Amino acid sequence: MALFEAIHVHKRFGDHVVLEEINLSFEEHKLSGIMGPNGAGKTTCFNVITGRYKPDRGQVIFDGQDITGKPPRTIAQLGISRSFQVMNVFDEYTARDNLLLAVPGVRQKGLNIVHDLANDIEFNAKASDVLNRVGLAGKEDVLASDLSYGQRRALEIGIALAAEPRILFLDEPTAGLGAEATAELSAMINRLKQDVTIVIIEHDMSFLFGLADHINVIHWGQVVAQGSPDELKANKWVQSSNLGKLA
Amino acid sequence: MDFLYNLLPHLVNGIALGLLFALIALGFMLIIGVMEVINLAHGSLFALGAYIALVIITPEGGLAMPFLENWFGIAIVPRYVAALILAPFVVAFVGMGLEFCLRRTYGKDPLYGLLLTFGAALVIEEAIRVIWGHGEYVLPIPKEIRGGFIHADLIWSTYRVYAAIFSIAMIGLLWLFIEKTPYGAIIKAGAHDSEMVRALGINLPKLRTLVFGFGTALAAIAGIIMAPIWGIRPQVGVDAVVPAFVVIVLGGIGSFWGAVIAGLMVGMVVGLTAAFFSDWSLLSMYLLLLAVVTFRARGLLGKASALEN
Amino acid sequence: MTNKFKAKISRRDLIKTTALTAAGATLAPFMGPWKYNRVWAADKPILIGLTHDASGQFANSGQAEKRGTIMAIDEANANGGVLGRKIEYIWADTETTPATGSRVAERLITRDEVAFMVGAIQSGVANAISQVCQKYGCVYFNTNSSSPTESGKNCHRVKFVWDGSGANFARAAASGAVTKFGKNWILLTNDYVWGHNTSKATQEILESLGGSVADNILVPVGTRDYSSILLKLQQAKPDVVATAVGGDDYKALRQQVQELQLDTKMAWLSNQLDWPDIYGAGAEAAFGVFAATWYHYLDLPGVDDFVKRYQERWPDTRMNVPGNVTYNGYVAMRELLRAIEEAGTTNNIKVIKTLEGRVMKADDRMQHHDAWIDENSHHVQQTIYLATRQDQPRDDSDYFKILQTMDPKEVANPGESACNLESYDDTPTYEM
Amino acid sequence: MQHAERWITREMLVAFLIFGTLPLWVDSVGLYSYIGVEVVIWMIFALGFNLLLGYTGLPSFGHGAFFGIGGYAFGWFQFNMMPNLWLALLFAIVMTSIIGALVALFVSHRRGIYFALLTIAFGQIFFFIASKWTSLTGGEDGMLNIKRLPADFGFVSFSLQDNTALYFFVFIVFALVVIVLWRLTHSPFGKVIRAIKQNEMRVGFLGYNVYFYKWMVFTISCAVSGLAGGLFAMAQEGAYVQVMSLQWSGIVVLMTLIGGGFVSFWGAVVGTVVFFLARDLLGTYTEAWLLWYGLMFMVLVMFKPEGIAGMWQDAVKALRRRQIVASSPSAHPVGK
Repeated sequence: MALFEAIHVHKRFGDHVVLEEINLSFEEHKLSGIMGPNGAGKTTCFNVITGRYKPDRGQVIFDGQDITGKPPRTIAQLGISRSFQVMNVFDEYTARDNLLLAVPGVRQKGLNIVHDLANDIEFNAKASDVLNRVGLAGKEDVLASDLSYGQRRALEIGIALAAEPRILFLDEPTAGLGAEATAELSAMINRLKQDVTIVIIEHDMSFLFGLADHINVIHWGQVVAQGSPDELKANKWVQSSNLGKLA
Repeated sequence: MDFLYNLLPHLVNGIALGLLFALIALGFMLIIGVMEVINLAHGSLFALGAYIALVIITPEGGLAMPFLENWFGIAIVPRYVAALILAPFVVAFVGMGLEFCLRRTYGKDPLYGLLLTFGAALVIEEAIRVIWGHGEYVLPIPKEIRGGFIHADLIWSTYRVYAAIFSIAMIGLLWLFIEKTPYGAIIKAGAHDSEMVRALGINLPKLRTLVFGFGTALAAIAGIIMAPIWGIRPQVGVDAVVPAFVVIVLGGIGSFWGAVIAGLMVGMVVGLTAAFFSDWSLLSMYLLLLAVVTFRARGLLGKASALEN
Repeated sequence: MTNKFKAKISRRDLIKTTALTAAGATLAPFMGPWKYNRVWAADKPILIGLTHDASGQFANSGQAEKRGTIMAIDEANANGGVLGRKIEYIWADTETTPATGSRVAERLITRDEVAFMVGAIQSGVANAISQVCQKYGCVYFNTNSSSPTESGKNCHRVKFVWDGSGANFARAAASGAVTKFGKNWILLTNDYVWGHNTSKATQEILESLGGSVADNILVPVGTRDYSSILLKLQQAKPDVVATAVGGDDYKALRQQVQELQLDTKMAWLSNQLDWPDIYGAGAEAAFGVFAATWYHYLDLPGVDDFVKRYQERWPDTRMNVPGNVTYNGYVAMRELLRAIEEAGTTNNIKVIKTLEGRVMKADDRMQHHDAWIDENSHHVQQTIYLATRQDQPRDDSDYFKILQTMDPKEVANPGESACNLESYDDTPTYEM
Repeated sequence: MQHAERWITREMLVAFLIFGTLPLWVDSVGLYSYIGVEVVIWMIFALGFNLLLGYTGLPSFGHGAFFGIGGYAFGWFQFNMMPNLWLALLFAIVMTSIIGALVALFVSHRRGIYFALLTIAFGQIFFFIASKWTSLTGGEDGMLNIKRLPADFGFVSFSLQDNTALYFFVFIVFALVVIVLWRLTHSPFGKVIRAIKQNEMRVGFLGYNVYFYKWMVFTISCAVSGLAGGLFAMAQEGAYVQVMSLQWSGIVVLMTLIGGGFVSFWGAVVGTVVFFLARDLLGTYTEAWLLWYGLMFMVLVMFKPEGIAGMWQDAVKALRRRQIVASSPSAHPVGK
């Protein structure tokens, strides 16, 4: 059974149907991708399954538990973590503080007003470890606002990762990155996928085809094709569309 | 039946009051709807309008210069009309100056706009104190709109009839302006929807300045109309800005008819509670606001707004 | 340290000792030389703190009484000062706000070190100031606040109340009105101490005369729009509307009543009509029957001269004749300075004792009867005039027609027995 | 040593030294002890308020209400229950916390301008209730004759009648509030609320119950305001309704922002001092001091919303940079 499933999910905004009969399943220890052209409903799909919006119909199941319509904090507490397409780091905090905030142990101490976070060895070690993994070693004390664009992207992923997720959703991680940075990111995700189940939204086909084990293609709010990168390359629909040319 | 009969005059009074509240809120609504700026200086500009009208209408306002003797010698009707036209222009200039200061806050947290206009409210009110002193003035008005009549249990002051009709006219004019003119279309789209504004080939900074000037001119007009009812005092601005903001939040930000309906609702609630618990009546509008906003966060007819972030 | 102030230590000593004990004895050498060992020269000016409102509801009245108190100080200085010392004053705006009054009083006493304080329009402010003054023993003149409680339950040993009280005015106005207009009354009450207590006094007198109160409508301070209240009056149709509404609120009320000609439909009785509240509105605005302590057309010696002196001293003021508020400020300040001279010292307890029971001659005060300061309530008992609108004005400042002159004894308020002054021993003493 | 620094910092010691000795020098700079009492009380209020504005990014424009409620609660308790300083202050804190917690239920789901608008509405409601409920609050006249109760420690009791004694008392309370709030803002809780200010949605996606945190911080802020209000009623020997008005609620926003509450814990303290000095010093020269103060505020919002503390931080940063440059000439080879 898949770790994470979306079954018959529908979402409308007013009269506008954004998602229609979406069925997705993400296997544990695999890297899955969601791709499709701009405006296809990819981000909305992400937002629905990670709790930002409530679906109008359908179910979202995580590890056998129904999480449909649960608030983001509950979903996050279960071990579902996500990054954002628009940069969502905490600009006034250092890289370390950004990550500390995401560490579940810190969250459990959230109402503790005497705990000395700055000198907590265990939590700081965790933060440093994540920084290493996303390639930000040595940037612990730099303010997030002073980091470069690519570094902020990495930090964005780091925050999601520091939450110690069982499944990690990344929303267009390559947005705004140049070729070199994209390659670095690709290498980083390749390392991460050893430990974490990952789901990525992308419109950069080559990026996704190089990484993913399984890809879902969304268009006009529907899943139009599914399969491994090789299967998709053979898919007629994909070939006939623009997406095929990219791949 | 008797009860209802007794209630009727209060209801009528409430509607009249509601029209006035709507009038006070119009300029506030325009600025908040188009620019997503909460202009807390609205009340002070309202007061400033009344003071400038005072200057134009009577020598007591401080313009008692020899060469103006002829002006103050003429009949009051033309002086009053002149005030009603000129004072809003003067205040609009002050408003445009404020918009110039506000430019630095565009693109930042809307909180900065709120804070800046709060500071401006303080400055304008204090400036009024420095120029005109602390005391209260009475705005002279033409005989034609003074006096009153009593019919059965309905007492009615001529000025209130005039003010109510004036409010209806202003609401109508503004509606025509928004619905029937190209400027209105832009305003309706909202200057915050800058993509559309640019597509229409409009100079966005200029549009913002004009809208702000227009909104503050409306504040001044409301100030002049309310002056004979509320008196002219430096702190009268607070009495104006608070109901204005209640009306806007209640009606929903960005909604013209929301503001008008909310104005009427507030007026009726205040008027009717005045019949039974007169000293608590002003509280009723806040309770109404809370009741509505608890269930409808965006007010009666509100649209989504960047201010929610 | 919990003991109350022990008597007979000077205020200066008091500040010094407590500061020292609190700061710790080791710091004592630092405290001494700077300030407290200075000895005032005998010809050091006597400093008086003026607490007249310059903003808020009673800004107009505050400035009117300020003109009166300053006139009295100027005249005293022109005559060589008091005890051979010059009189100086320092003024602070109390903003018609009790919290500000409190702070200003603390500041005037502890920082500016004034010897006496004068000035009040609103009872809330007067109260806040007098609380602070009592703590330091600073003699304080409440010049124009006429809440009966000022000389009743909120009286203080250091406070003297110069205006007639709401109860005096009610007594003066109510008796005639019941026989003349009818027994069914509605009260309009400004929603604060002065209004409440004045209306209460009116109601008591009315009921003792067999009348009844149909309704008591509370008017929030700052009310400008009376439409719903006037509607209620029109529906209720009382014989008499007795108002205890003050300041600019009253101005607005009168204007709206007049506009709707409600002044012809029912009798309007106002407790007191302060001159700054009506000045500029014209004689026709002075409808109804009301009380006053003084008027600039009283047919008495000295009045004309006083008006002239006022006009010479304040040529630029909008209010070109003095009214009751200015008058109260003037006579109060004049009496304070005389009392200091007579006591031969600025010692507060001696000045208080000079003032208590003091009789002031009618001629001297430009009133019809002798006035005196009640020694148990510290309230000046004085002539009250009943007046109405002037139908044959002598000039455009002539608004009132005096209907009746009431002896202080006729209008005395028995409610002042509620006053319980602090003992002399509980009042800190000082000399400046 | 490290343990001590968790509770007491160098800045604190400086502040405590300045304010702890105030009665010794206040007269010689032309001020007076009583102004010190008011300043310190307002600093407590501003520190509590800044938990919302500066730390959580929630602009409350109705906080004067809680300051006022604290004063009434303090007075009511000593009149009707028992005249004990500790219990009366505790009651002021508890009452404002309860009322604040109820209000927070309505406002903690909102942010930004909508939060500001709702707090204005609540502030007005409490202002009206306080000015109308004459039997409880004394209405427009205020609640009078509130006593400066003695600080009774059982074995020894200090009278606070005198301004200097009262000053030392409020100073000690201030010091305690500073220590507690400093710890609070530097704990995980403080981290979370500052993160909420920066990006509320993201905090929710990290598994935090954002509404609960906002509710909590609002309530704490109200409790501190209530404490300050109780002390203020004691200082003034009366509780008055005007401090609950929109204008006074706005003035605490002004103070906090001018001082630099957005960027510094001490911003609220600095801002309060500046406000009172401006009022007392400018106020003696010109009646229009609030005009100049308002203009200063506008300029700050336009050009330096980080306020005085922000300018200070910039200056320190610039100085440090210059020192680094000066001490490491090798970083800039000569001749280039």
